Amino acid sequence: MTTSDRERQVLNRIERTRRRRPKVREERITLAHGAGGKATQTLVEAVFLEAFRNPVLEQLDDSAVLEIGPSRLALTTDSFVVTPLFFPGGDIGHLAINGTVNDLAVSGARPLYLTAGFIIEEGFPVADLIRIATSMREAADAADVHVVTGDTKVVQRGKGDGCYVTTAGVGVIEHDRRLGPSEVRPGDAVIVSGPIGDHGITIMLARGDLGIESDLVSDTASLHELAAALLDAAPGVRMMRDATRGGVATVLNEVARAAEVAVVVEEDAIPVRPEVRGAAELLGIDPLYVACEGRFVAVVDGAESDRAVEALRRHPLGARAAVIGRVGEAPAGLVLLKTAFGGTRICDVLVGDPLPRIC
Amino acid sequence: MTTSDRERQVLNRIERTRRRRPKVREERITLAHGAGGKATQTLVEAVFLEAFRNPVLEQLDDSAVLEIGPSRLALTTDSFVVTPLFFPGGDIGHLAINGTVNDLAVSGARPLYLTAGFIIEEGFPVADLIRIATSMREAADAADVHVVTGDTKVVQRGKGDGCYVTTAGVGVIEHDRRLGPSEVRPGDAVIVSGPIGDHGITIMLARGDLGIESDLVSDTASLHELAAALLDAAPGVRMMRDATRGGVATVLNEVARAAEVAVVVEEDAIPVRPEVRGAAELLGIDPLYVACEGRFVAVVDGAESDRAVEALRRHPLGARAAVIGRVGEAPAGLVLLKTAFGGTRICDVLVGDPLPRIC
Amino acid sequence: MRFVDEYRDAGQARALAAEIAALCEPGREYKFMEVCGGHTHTIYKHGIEDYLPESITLVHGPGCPVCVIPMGRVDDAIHIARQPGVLMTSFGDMMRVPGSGGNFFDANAEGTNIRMVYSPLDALKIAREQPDLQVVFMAIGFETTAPSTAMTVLRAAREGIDNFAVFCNHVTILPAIKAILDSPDLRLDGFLGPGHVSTVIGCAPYEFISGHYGKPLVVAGFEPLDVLQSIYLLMRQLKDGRSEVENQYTRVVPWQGNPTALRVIGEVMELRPYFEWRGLGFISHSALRLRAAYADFDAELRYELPDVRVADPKACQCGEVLKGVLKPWECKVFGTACTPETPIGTCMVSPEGACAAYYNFGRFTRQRVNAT
Amino acid sequence: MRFVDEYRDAGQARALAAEIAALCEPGREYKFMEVCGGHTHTIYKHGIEDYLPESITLVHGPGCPVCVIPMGRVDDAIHIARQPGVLMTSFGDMMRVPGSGGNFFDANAEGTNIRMVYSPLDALKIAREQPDLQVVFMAIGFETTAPSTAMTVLRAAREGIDNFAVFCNHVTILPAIKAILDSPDLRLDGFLGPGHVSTVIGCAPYEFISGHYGKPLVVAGFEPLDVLQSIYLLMRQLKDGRSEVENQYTRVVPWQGNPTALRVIGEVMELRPYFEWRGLGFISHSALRLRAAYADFDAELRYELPDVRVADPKACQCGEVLKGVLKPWECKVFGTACTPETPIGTCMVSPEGACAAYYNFGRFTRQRVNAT
Amino acid sequence: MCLGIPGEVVEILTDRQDLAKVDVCGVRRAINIGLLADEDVRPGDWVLIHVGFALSKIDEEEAQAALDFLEGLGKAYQDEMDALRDSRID
Amino acid sequence: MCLGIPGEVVEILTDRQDLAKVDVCGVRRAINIGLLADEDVRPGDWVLIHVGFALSKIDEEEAQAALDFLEGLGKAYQDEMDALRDSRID
Ligand code: SF4
Ligand code: SF4
Ligand SMILES: [Mg+2]
Ligand SMILES: [Mg+2]
Ligand SMILES: [Mg+2]
Ligand SMILES: [Mg+2]
Ligand SMILES: [Mg+2]
Ligand SMILES: [Mg+2]
Ligand SMILES: [Mg+2]
Ligand SMILES: [Mg+2]
Ligand SMILES: [Mg+2]
Ligand SMILES: [Mg+2]
Repeated sequence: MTTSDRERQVLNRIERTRRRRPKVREERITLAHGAGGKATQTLVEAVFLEAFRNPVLEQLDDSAVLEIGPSRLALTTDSFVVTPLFFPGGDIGHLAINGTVNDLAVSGARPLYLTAGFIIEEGFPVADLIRIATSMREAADAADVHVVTGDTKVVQRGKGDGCYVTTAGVGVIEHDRRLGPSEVRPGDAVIVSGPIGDHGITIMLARGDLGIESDLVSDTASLHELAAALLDAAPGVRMMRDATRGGVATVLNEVARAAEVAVVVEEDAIPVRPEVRGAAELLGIDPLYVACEGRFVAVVDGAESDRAVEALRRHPLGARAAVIGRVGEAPAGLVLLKTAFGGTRICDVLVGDPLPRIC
Repeated sequence: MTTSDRERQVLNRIERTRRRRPKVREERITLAHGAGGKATQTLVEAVFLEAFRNPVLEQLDDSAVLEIGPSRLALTTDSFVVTPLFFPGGDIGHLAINGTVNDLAVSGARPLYLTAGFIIEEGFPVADLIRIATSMREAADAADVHVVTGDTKVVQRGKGDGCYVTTAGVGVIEHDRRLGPSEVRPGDAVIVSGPIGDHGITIMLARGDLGIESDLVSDTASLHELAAALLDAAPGVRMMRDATRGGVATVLNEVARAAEVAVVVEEDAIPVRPEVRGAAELLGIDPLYVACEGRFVAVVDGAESDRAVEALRRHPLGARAAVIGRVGEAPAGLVLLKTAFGGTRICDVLVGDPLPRIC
Repeated sequence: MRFVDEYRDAGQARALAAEIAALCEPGREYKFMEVCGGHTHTIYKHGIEDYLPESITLVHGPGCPVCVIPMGRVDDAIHIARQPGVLMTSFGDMMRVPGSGGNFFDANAEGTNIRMVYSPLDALKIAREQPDLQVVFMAIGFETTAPSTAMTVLRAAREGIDNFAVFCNHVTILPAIKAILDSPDLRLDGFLGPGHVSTVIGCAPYEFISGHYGKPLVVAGFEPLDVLQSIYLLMRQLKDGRSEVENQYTRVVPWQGNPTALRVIGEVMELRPYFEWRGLGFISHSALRLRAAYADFDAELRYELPDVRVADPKACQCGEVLKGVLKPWECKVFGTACTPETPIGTCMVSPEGACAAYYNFGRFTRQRVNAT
Repeated sequence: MRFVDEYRDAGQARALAAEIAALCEPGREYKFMEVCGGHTHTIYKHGIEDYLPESITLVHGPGCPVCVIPMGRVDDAIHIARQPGVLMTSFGDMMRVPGSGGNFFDANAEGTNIRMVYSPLDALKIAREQPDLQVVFMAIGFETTAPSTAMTVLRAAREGIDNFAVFCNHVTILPAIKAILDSPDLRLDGFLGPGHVSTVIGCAPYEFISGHYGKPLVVAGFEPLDVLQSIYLLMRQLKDGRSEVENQYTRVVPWQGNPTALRVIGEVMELRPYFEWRGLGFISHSALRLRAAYADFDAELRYELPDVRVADPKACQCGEVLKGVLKPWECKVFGTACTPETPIGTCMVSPEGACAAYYNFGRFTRQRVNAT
Repeated sequence: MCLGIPGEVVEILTDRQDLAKVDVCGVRRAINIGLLADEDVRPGDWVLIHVGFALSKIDEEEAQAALDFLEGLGKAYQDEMDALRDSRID
Repeated sequence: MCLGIPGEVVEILTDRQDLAKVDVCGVRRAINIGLLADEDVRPGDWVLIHVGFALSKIDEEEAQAALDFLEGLGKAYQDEMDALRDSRID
C-alpha cells in the first residue's frame, strides 16, 4: 500500500465518521452549542430531532412546510438573544422580524403573520422596550407582515440580559416548486445575494471591548422581495437559505451534505466589504463563517445563473449579488474553496464560533 | 347631593378612569409586568398593542384567528420561564406544549403543529435538556401535535436561568362559530373545567423556600379534547379561555370588560382542592388569582349549561367541571363574587402577583 | 377548614343581622371603628356590610401596619438595600408601599435585592445559609408580629449569626387608638378590638377605652360571623347603656394575652420615645426598637440611615382615612390618581388598607348587587 | 489589502512553481520544515501544496504556541480561574485546548469566568475598570508575543494595578528547533524560519542551524507567495550547495530584530531552567517566567498551583506530529476520535495546529481537486 | 399582615422541640411554637399561625360555646321565619 | 497566534504618545507603538500589528524590491508561456 493509498483510506474513514449519528459528549451546555456551528448542529440533531422526530422536522429547513387543508404553509421560529440589543444598522427588534420573515421567504413562502414572545429582565428600561417594539413594527411594515399575537414574561434581574425576543411566523407557499438543499444537483450555480459578514462583524465591534472602530452597519433586512424576485426569474431555483449563524460556509456545507454533491466556491467571487475583511483579519476569523442577517445563499440551475443574478441586482438589497461557485459531483458532501492564489482547500463547518450572541 | 349620590359619582368617575387608555408609568420593567395582572395588561396594551396595532392583535385573545386562503387558522405563542424547571406533576417541557396547545384549543381550533425556541444558559446539564425535550414529546404525543421546527440559543452563565422555552402553535378551525369574550351576553352561564389553582400553588411550594409540604401536583394538561367535547355538546359556547397567569379572576374580568356585562360568581360553586385552599390561606393569597395550566373558563348559553357540564365531566380532565356563575347586565364591566357568607364583593384584576415565574 | 368555615354560615348571619337590626333605635346613627386592617379586609371580602342596616356605619381604623409606615422609612429600607452585599427581606405586603422614589419592586428593578419572606425565621435561615450576604429583615407589624421578630433576634444571638440584622418598624396599637379618641373631628360609638393583637396583649389594656373614654370595645375574630357577632355585642352594650371590654374571640384570645410573647418582646425591644405614623404624624411611645443588648442586630445602628422625613404627597388623605374621618371614596384621588396599580397612599397598597379593600372588593356592591 | 493581496497572485505563483520545479534534481526527495504554525495555516488555507512538485514535502514544525501547551498548564489555568473573584483571560485560541478535565468552555459551563481578549492590554483594562475582580492573563506565545506581555506588566507596575496578574507560558523557539535537529528520527533539508518571531529576535540567532547543523534556513513571510519564494530560496541554496540564513521577509523583518522588544522581554522575564512542551517533554531553557522584580504580577506565585504533570492521552501522537515525524493523517486517531470538534491533542485545536489545518483545509484536496 | 390561620399540630419535631409540624387543609409546615412554651402543645391541638409562629392555642370548648350560641340564634331565627311563612300560607 | 496584520498609521494619539490609531481596510484601532520607540512612527507609516502592539515598521522599499523580483519572475514565466503557445500555434 502506498502512502497515498494509506492517506486515502484514512480520509475515507474520516468521511464515514463525519456522517455518523451525532452524539453530545459534553455534560453541560457551552456557548459553542449556540454558535451555529458543529456543536449546535450536534445538539439539535442529538437532542431535539431525536426527541421530536417527524418527517417535517427532519428536513431541518429554514421553515417547516405544512399542508393544511388545501394550503401549503411555511412555519418557522427563531429566538433572538443578541448583545448589544442596539447596534449600528438595527436592533433586536429588526432582527426578530427580519430573521423570521427571511426564514419564510427563503422557503419560498410569502410571509404573512408573526408571533412575538418577549422575555424581559427586571429593570429593563421601558423606553428601550418601546424602541424595540417600534423597530419591530417598522420591520414588519417593510416586510408587509403583521404581528398578530404575543406573550410577555419578566425574569428576575440576573436571569436574563435585558430582553430576549422569540418570533414565529407563518407564510403561504403559492407555487408548487420543491425547494431545499436536497434538490441541488451537479452543474448548478451558487449565488450569494450580497456582501457577506456585515452583521456579525458589526455586532462584534458594537460590543466595544475590542476597541475597533468602523463605519460598518448590520445588513439586517427582510429578503422577501428578493426571494420572490429570484423565484420569478429562475424556474430552476433549487434552494435558498439565509446565511445567519455559521455564515455562508455553514449553508454551503448543509447543501453539500444534503445533496451529496461537491460545492466548489471561488474565493475571488465572494463579495466582502473591505472593512469586514479588515476586522476579520485583525481578529483572525474568516468572513465565510460570519453571520449575515440580510443575505441569502441560493442555488440555481447553472443555465439560469445570469438571469438569476440580474434579477437580484435589480433590487437594492441584491445590488451586489454574485455567482460564487458551482456544484460538482465529487468529493460528495464537501465544500471546496478555490483560493485567489489558485490553490484549493476544504471549507468545513466551524466547530466553535468566535461570535456568540449575534442574533 | 346625598352621600350616596356623591359616592356613586365617584365610582362612576373611577369606572371611566379604569377604561382609559393604559399608560406605563414605571421607567423600568418590574416583576409585576410579567405576573399576568394589571401591570402586564398595561404593558401589553401600552407598548405592544400600541406598536403592532392591527385588527387581529387587538382581540388580545388566546390565539390569533387568521383567514389564509380558504382555511381559518389559529396562531399563538407563549414563552415559558418557570422556576423550578421540574416540579411535581410536570416540567417546563409539559407546560410549553400544553400551554400552546391549550391556547389553540380554547380558540376553538384543532391544534396541529408547534414550533419550539430554546434559550439555554451556559452550564445547563445536557441531561436536563433531554428530559425537557422528552417531556415535550410526551405532551405533544398526548395532544396529537408535532413539533416541526425550532431554534436553539445559548446565553452566558448569569444571563438566563437554566432553560427558557418559547413555543408557537398553529391549529385549524373546522367550524364557523365565533368564539370570544365579546360574544358573551347576559343570561349565559360561566363554567370552569376543574379545580383551580393547583399549578400555581404547586410551583410556589416546589421552590422550597416557604417550607410548606403538600401532595399537590400541577394540573398541566392539554385541553384539546375537553374543548372539542364542549364545542360538540353546546352549540351556544360563547368563549373558552385557559386560566393561566392571573387565574380565573383575570379571565372573568376580561369577559366582563370585553362583553360589557356583569359576571356574577358563586364562591361556593368554585372547585378548589383543600390543599390549595390551605396553602393559599397560609400565604394570604386568593385561589381565584392563582394560575392553572390545565383548566379553562368557558361561557355558554345559560340554557345549555347542564349539557355542557355533563359533556365536560365525561372526560377525566373535566370530572370536576362546574357552573360557577352567571352573566348579568349590570354593573357592566365588573365581576362580582357572591360569598359563601351571602355577601357580595367585587373581584377585580390583580395588580401584582405574589407568584412570579410560574410558567 | 375547621375554625374558619363554621363562621361563614349565611343562615346564622341572617339571624345575627335580624338581632342587630332589632337593636337599632329608630333615627339613631351608629358608628363603630374596626381598629384592625384584618377586619377591614374581612368586611369587604365577605360583604359584611350587606347584612348591616343603613344606620350602622363601619369606620376603618389605623390598624394596618403597612399603611402606617411613613415614606421616609421606605426610603431608609431602600437605602439599606442599596449597600453592597445586602439582601433586604420583608413581608410581601411591603413590596408595593411607595417611598419617595418608588417602591421595593422599583428599587429591585434598579438593582437592589429585596425579597419577600413568609417568616422572619426564613430571613434568618437565608443568613445562616448564605454567610456572604448581609441579610436585613424589615420588621413591620403590631404586637401580633413583634414577638416573632423578637424570637428571631434571640435565635440569631444564640446562634451567633452576625450577617443578620433587623430594621425594626414595629408599632403598638394603643397609642394609635388613643390618638384617634383624642382627635376632635370624630364621633364613634364603639370599637371592634384587634383580635390577633389581643392574643398577645390580652383584653385588659383596652379598659381605658371603655372606662376613661366611655366607648365599648369588643375584641373580635376575623371570620364574618365573628365580626357580625361583635357588632351585635357592641349594639347590646349600647342598648344596655354599658361600656365594657368584651371578648367575642374567646376561642383564640385569652383575657390575659400571651405572657411568653410579652416577655420576649420586652427582652428584645423597648419603646421608642416617638415614631412617625403615616398620615397621623409623630406619636409618643408608639413604636418599638431593639434594646442596646441587641444592638448588633439593629440595622438602624449598622447602617447609616438618611432618616429624612418625607412629606406625604399633597393629594394624599390617608391620615384622614386612617383616623376614620374620611371614607376611602371621599379622598379626592381615590380610584383615579390613586389606585392599587398606582397607589399614592399606603392605604391603597396593603390588602388590609381601607382604600385597597374598598377599591378591590367593596366599591359598587351596595347599590348594584340587586341589579344583576 | 496592501502588503497582503500583492503576495497572493496566482500568475506569479505559477512562475515560482516553475522555477522550483526546475531546481528539483530528478529522483531526489526534499523535506522542508515550516517551524511556525502560521506557515502551516497559510500552506493549507491557500493550497500552496498544489504548486509544489511531488518530490517536495513540507513538514510541520513545533511553532504553534497553543499546540505545545501541556495539559497540566491548562489544568493550572482552570484552577486559577476557579478561585473566588478571578476573571481569567487569554487569547481565543486557548479556549478549546483540552486539559485533563475539559477545556475553558467546559470550565465556564461549570462556573468559571474565562474570557477571550484581543490583547493583554485589554485584560489590564478590565482590571483597571473592575477593581473587584482579580484579572489573570494567561500569556502564551513565542518571542512574537512575549514583548506584548512584558509591556503590559510594565504598564501594570507603573499604574500600580494590583488586581492584575500574568500566568506566564511564553516559550522560546530556538530550543525547540534544536530539539528537533537533535532527534534521530528525522531527516530535513532545510527550514522556513518563523517570520514574526524574527521581527523580534532577528535573523542572526538561526546561524547555528545553517552553521553547526548545516541546514539552510529562510525567514519567511506569511502570504502564499512569501512561502513559495522561501521554498525557492531554499531550493537555490541546495542547488548551490550553500547553507545560510536568508531573509525572504525583508519588508517586515530587520536582520537585527527589534532591540526594544528584546530589552523589554529581558527586563520583565527570565529563562526558566526547564519547561514541559506538549508531546516534546521537558526542554531546558525553553520558556520564560516573570523576574522576581515583578513577582507581584506572577499568577504562579499569587495562586497555589496544583502543578501536576498530566500524561498526554495514550492515543495522542502530537509529539510526533510536532517533531514532523508523522504527518497529521498518520496519527491513529486523526479525524475519527480526534477532530476539531473533539480534539484529543492540541494540534487539532489551534487553527495553526498541523492536524487542525490539515483537517479543516487540506484533507482530500490534493487527489480530488481535479475531479470537480 | 395580622393574618392568623388555624392549623392542627400533627407532630412535635423530635430534634427541635420548639418546632411543630402543623397541618392546614392538608398542607404542612414546620411552625415555631416557642411562644407557647407554657402551654404544652401536643399533636391534635389546634393553634393560630402567624408568620411562621404559633401565637395561641385554640380553645375548642370556647369555640363550641360560640358556635352553640350562633346556632341557637340561627335556629330561633329560622323557626321564626318558618313560622312567618306558615302563617302566610294559611 | 503569531498572526500579524499590516495596518496604516493614521494618527498618533496626542494624549498617549505610545498609542497610534491604525487603519486596516477601513477599520481602525488604537495600537500600542511602545515597541517601536526607536523608530519615529508617523501617520502614513505601515506597521505590523500583533495582539494590539506594533511589532515592526514595514519597509516599503524592501517590499517593492520583493515585488519587483516576483513580477519579473512572473513576467518572464508569462513570456515563456506565451512563446510556448505561439510556437504551438505555429
Ligand atoms: S385614596 Fe390613596 S391617597 Fe387617598 S386616602 Fe386612600 S390611599 Fe391615601
Ligand atoms: S490527530 Fe489529534 S492526537 Fe493525533 S497528533 Fe493530531 S492532534 Fe494529536
Ligand atoms: Mg434560516
Ligand atoms: Mg427559524
Ligand atoms: Mg433563522
Ligand atoms: Mg401568553
Ligand atoms: Mg443580567
Ligand atoms: Mg390562554
Ligand atoms: Mg399564547
Ligand atoms: Mg397561554
Ligand atoms: Mg434558527
Ligand atoms: Mg443563572
